Amino acid sequence: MDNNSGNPAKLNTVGIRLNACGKTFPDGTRALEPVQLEINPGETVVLLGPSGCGKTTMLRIIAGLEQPDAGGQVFFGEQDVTPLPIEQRHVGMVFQSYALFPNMSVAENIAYGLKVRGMAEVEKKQRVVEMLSMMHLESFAERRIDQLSGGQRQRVALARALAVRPRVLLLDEPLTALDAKLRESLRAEIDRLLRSLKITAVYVTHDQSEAMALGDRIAVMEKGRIAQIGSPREIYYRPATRFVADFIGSMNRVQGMVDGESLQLPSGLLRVGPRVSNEVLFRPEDVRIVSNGEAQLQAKIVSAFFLGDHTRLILDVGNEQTITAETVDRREFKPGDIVPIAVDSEAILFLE
Amino acid sequence: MDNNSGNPAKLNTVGIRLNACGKTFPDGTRALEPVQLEINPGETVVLLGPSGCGKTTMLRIIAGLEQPDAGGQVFFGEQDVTPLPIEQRHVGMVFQSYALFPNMSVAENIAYGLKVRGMAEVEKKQRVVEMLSMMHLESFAERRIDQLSGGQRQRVALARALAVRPRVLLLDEPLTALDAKLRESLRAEIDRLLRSLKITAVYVTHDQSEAMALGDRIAVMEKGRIAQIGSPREIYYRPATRFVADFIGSMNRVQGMVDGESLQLPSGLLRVGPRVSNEVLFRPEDVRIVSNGEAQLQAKIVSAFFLGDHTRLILDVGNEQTITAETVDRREFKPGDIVPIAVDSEAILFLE
Amino acid sequence: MKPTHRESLRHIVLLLPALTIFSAFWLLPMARLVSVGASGEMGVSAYWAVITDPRYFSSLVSTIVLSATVTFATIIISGITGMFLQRNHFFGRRFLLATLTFPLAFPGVVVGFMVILLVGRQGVVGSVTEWLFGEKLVLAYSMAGLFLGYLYFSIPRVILTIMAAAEKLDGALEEAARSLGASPWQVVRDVMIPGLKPALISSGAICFATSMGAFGTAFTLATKINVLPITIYSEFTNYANFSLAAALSIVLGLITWLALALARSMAGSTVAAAA
Amino acid sequence: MKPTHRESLRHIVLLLPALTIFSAFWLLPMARLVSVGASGEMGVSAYWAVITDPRYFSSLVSTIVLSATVTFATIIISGITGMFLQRNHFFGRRFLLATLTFPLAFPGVVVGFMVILLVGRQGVVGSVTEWLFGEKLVLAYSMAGLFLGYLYFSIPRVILTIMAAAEKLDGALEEAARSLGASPWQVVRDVMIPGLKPALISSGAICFATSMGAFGTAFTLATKINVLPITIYSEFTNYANFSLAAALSIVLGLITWLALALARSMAGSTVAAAA
Repeated sequence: MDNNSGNPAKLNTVGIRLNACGKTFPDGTRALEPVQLEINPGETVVLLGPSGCGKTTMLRIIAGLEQPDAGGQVFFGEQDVTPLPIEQRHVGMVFQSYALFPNMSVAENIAYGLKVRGMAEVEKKQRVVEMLSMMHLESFAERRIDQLSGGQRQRVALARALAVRPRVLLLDEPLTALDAKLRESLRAEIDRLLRSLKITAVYVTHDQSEAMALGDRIAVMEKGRIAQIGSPREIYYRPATRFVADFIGSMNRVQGMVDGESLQLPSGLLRVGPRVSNEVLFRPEDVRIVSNGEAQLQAKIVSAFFLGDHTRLILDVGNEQTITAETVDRREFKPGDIVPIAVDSEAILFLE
Repeated sequence: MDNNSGNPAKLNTVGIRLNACGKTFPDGTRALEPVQLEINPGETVVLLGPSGCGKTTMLRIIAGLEQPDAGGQVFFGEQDVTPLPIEQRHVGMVFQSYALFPNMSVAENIAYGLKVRGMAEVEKKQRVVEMLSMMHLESFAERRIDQLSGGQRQRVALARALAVRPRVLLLDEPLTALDAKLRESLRAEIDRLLRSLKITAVYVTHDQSEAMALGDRIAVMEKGRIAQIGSPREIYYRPATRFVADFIGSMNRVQGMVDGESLQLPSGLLRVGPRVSNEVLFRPEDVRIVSNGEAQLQAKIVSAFFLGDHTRLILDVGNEQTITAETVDRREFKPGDIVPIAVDSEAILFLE
Repeated sequence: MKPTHRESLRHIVLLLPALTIFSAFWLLPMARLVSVGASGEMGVSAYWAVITDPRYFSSLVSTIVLSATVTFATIIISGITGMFLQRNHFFGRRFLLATLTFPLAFPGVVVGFMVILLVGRQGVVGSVTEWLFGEKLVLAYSMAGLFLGYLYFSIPRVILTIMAAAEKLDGALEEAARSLGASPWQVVRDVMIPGLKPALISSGAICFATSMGAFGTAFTLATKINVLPITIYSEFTNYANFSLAAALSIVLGLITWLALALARSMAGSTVAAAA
Repeated sequence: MKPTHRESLRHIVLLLPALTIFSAFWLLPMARLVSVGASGEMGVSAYWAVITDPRYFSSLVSTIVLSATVTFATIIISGITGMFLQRNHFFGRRFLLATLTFPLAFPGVVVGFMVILLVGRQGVVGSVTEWLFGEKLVLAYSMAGLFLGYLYFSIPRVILTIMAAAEKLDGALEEAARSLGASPWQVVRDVMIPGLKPALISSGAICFATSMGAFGTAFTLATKINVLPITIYSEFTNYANFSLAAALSIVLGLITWLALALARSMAGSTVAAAA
């Protein structure tokens, strides 16, 4: 972090608590079931889910842009902010569309929150300089917004939101409008920022890799409910439901006859372990290509996609079941070949 | 492939040859340096590069939407098609924006090329049914275009282009407008289609994973030139220039003092092999985390990103140089920890 | 920003008085017009007279025919010109575009004046034809003069609308049609005209509405053909026949409104805003 | 589709005759107007008379003042109403919007007629005020009548333009301003008015241009104030003073054209198309 980026201690960071916050729209659609959520001071929670899962509604309730249904309460620290409109909640907000004021320069955008708060000119100028330097935007201060690239715009939006030293930072799909390479570099920048400022942040996205990279905890949402909340590793390695398992990464699903501690398939015996079931799940990267001695299954390659850093294989394991395997093996795989594979029993999941 | 998808043999597939095709725009900008390219009948060649590299111009010259500079020639098989406008070249074309006719239904869109060719009603209807079934669009025949999702639209666009049994299929970033999950499934569908129809195809994209998955050969383009042309494996494992190395996948670059067959770094000795240089390149997935005994370098973790199927580490190797490593190791890596790493000397590249 | 229910309620309470006054001033004149139309000696039959009295009926029919013809001619001329100007960049294009916007700045009276200067009794065309053929060509005071005048102020607006619409046409659609083997003429028929349809319909409707209501041009030309606005004016001013003037106004208003409403339902909501 | 150089050349050759005839018919009337302005007894000084002769000058000034006032009032009223109607969904909104488009269907003559029915000598307002205060309130034949009439046909068009523009405002901008602590009034000042600025400027310019050229309304009201189009008409018809009428037309055209051009350069190219 830069030296001039302001003392993080000055950020009056608070935790957030949602109490039975549901949202029913006037036409009767239930966008959010009454939900309970506690976010610790300084923590980054990512709301992750497909479109229409209620993640944006939840963010807007936290922001004060939507009112929860009767009975719902939003706390910032010990303060009940439910009746306060957004302009009195002292939050910072970053939008997918950047939402920069097109009639103002970069510096004026960053200063806007300070201006409406009536901050003295000298202090305001100094704060703007701080923010410009923190976001590496020094040379763009006088630019018009339409002279900036997408990545620069989003950095200005971050600077503007942080300039008022908000109690909470809310980010609504901030990287969705950017292309893949830029998305990754700005993701790293946001990560560094959130860690160094120790600000409480709520980050909405439908992109699982963004969620994994940024979240202290991820709340996976489905149809207005939180399907699972936990650290990225918990979500990935111990998904609570099939929905979570499928939404985060990809998942193979194999059915067969139970045979002792194994599953019997036309291509061999898949070792499952003492807790056995006729359907098991495992991830593509957990399929190992092994020597014939170690092989559990002899799978036939349906198709092979060379992707550079790894190769993705679609394998036929019999009974018209295909699985996906991902391997860093540099070999050239050909459709029709038989490969011996194994799956470690620790990698196997059971979900109803 | 479906049984009704038409006899592939009926496709009058030809090769394509570009002879010294350059393109200078009226304002003097050189979009394409005079280029030589031979595409075999039935082959899929992907033109890959950043925006402005000339890939779209090259496609448009093949299509007949742009004329090459004087001296340039385009051959379809043995026929010189240079003077022919697009409507006489008998190509199929698929656009990023789908370019479906909004005033026609799905079936009418697919039939359009047959209609302007004056095909008999009965034959036309039958061909449309064939194409609908090939692209799994049977139930959408009477839909209006604005009632379709992005993926369905692009399938209609493919059906429309293929309905006229073109000699050559040209695809201009067909998947760019779709979201990630859809992109991947439609990519697999296009792959299956191109393989089964054995049609000559030119596919323009800026997405390297699309290029890897679809191309028999990839032409990586830079500033109006073909920087390298070859199979995906050739391009990835033996990039001809730094530009290609950086554009396809990511690449680490390390400088140090030459010490025998190794490179000396503050964190240890990197074994390079007999052909040694003071700068070497290697890919993130080729950095192996090893036991202390095998270690070439003792690297300090700067940051660690858990991404589910793998973890990305930013490692400090001394002299203010960081490298990226990608590992499928399930361990939880913490910034500040020291990890012993090694790079196989076969994985090391030298490029000036 | 969708205001919450509470906010919306507050707004309504705040603006209710304003809305009431506004509606009153808005609707009152129109209601008055309708009632005056039925208040004369003839009562409601004043409306009937618009059709039965040959004087009024012919005025109505000739106004509609003139407006429809002008609209048709304008759409054809402006459609072709607009597409051409949008697609081709040639020397003098900027100048041509600038002069195109001039007629928009002239009121109908001045346009009528120009028509007289051009094809009136002392007009340029008259002098030239007299010198050439020994006979003056005078069009200004006939249907042809009105037609010319109406064209003059209709064409530029439609050209500019078509150009704006042509700019937004997706070029890939034309390339797709060509790649499928369509000839240039088929591209025009199957891609470009359908793409311009909303703009053509809406600017046609506006052209029709403007022509139906044009007063200054017709009045200046003092033609023998009485277009509807002139009939209304003379009933009102010269004969003080309030109820018939009102009935004619309502009929004129209804026809115009219907044309605009029809276009709006066919071409989307931009029609009214541009009217 | 950018046509290739060769195609473009072919197009030009094909359309050159059409373009020539078109330009001739287009520019001829205007050139004629300019030359007639300088051809009378007074020569070029006819243009000068527009400023030196108090009769013409006062007509010019009062037309400009009237148009500017109408524009200002229209923008204020329509801006607030348009924003309100766009943002609030209440009972009767559809009906209100439908009635709003009615005045667009009436020509200026009918609007003048309505003003007389409302605030003329036998008007509704006159009767009510006589009954209440024993004195008739008659506004129709003064500046106030013109002002009312012009407002009546200006407001609906501007409201519809503002509504279309308000619909396209990015709601996230307002939310961003509020998240930074801006009060509702600050949001209006810093986000909404700047966002509507192009629409306000362009519809203001069109309102001004329409008011400058309005003839039917003023003529029907037969006011004592001679607005410029009426002065032009009477110079031409009553006094057969062709050169002065032409000079006044050119001045009127120039002022209107300047207003439109200014707005276009400030607010983008949609102005002319909607004019």
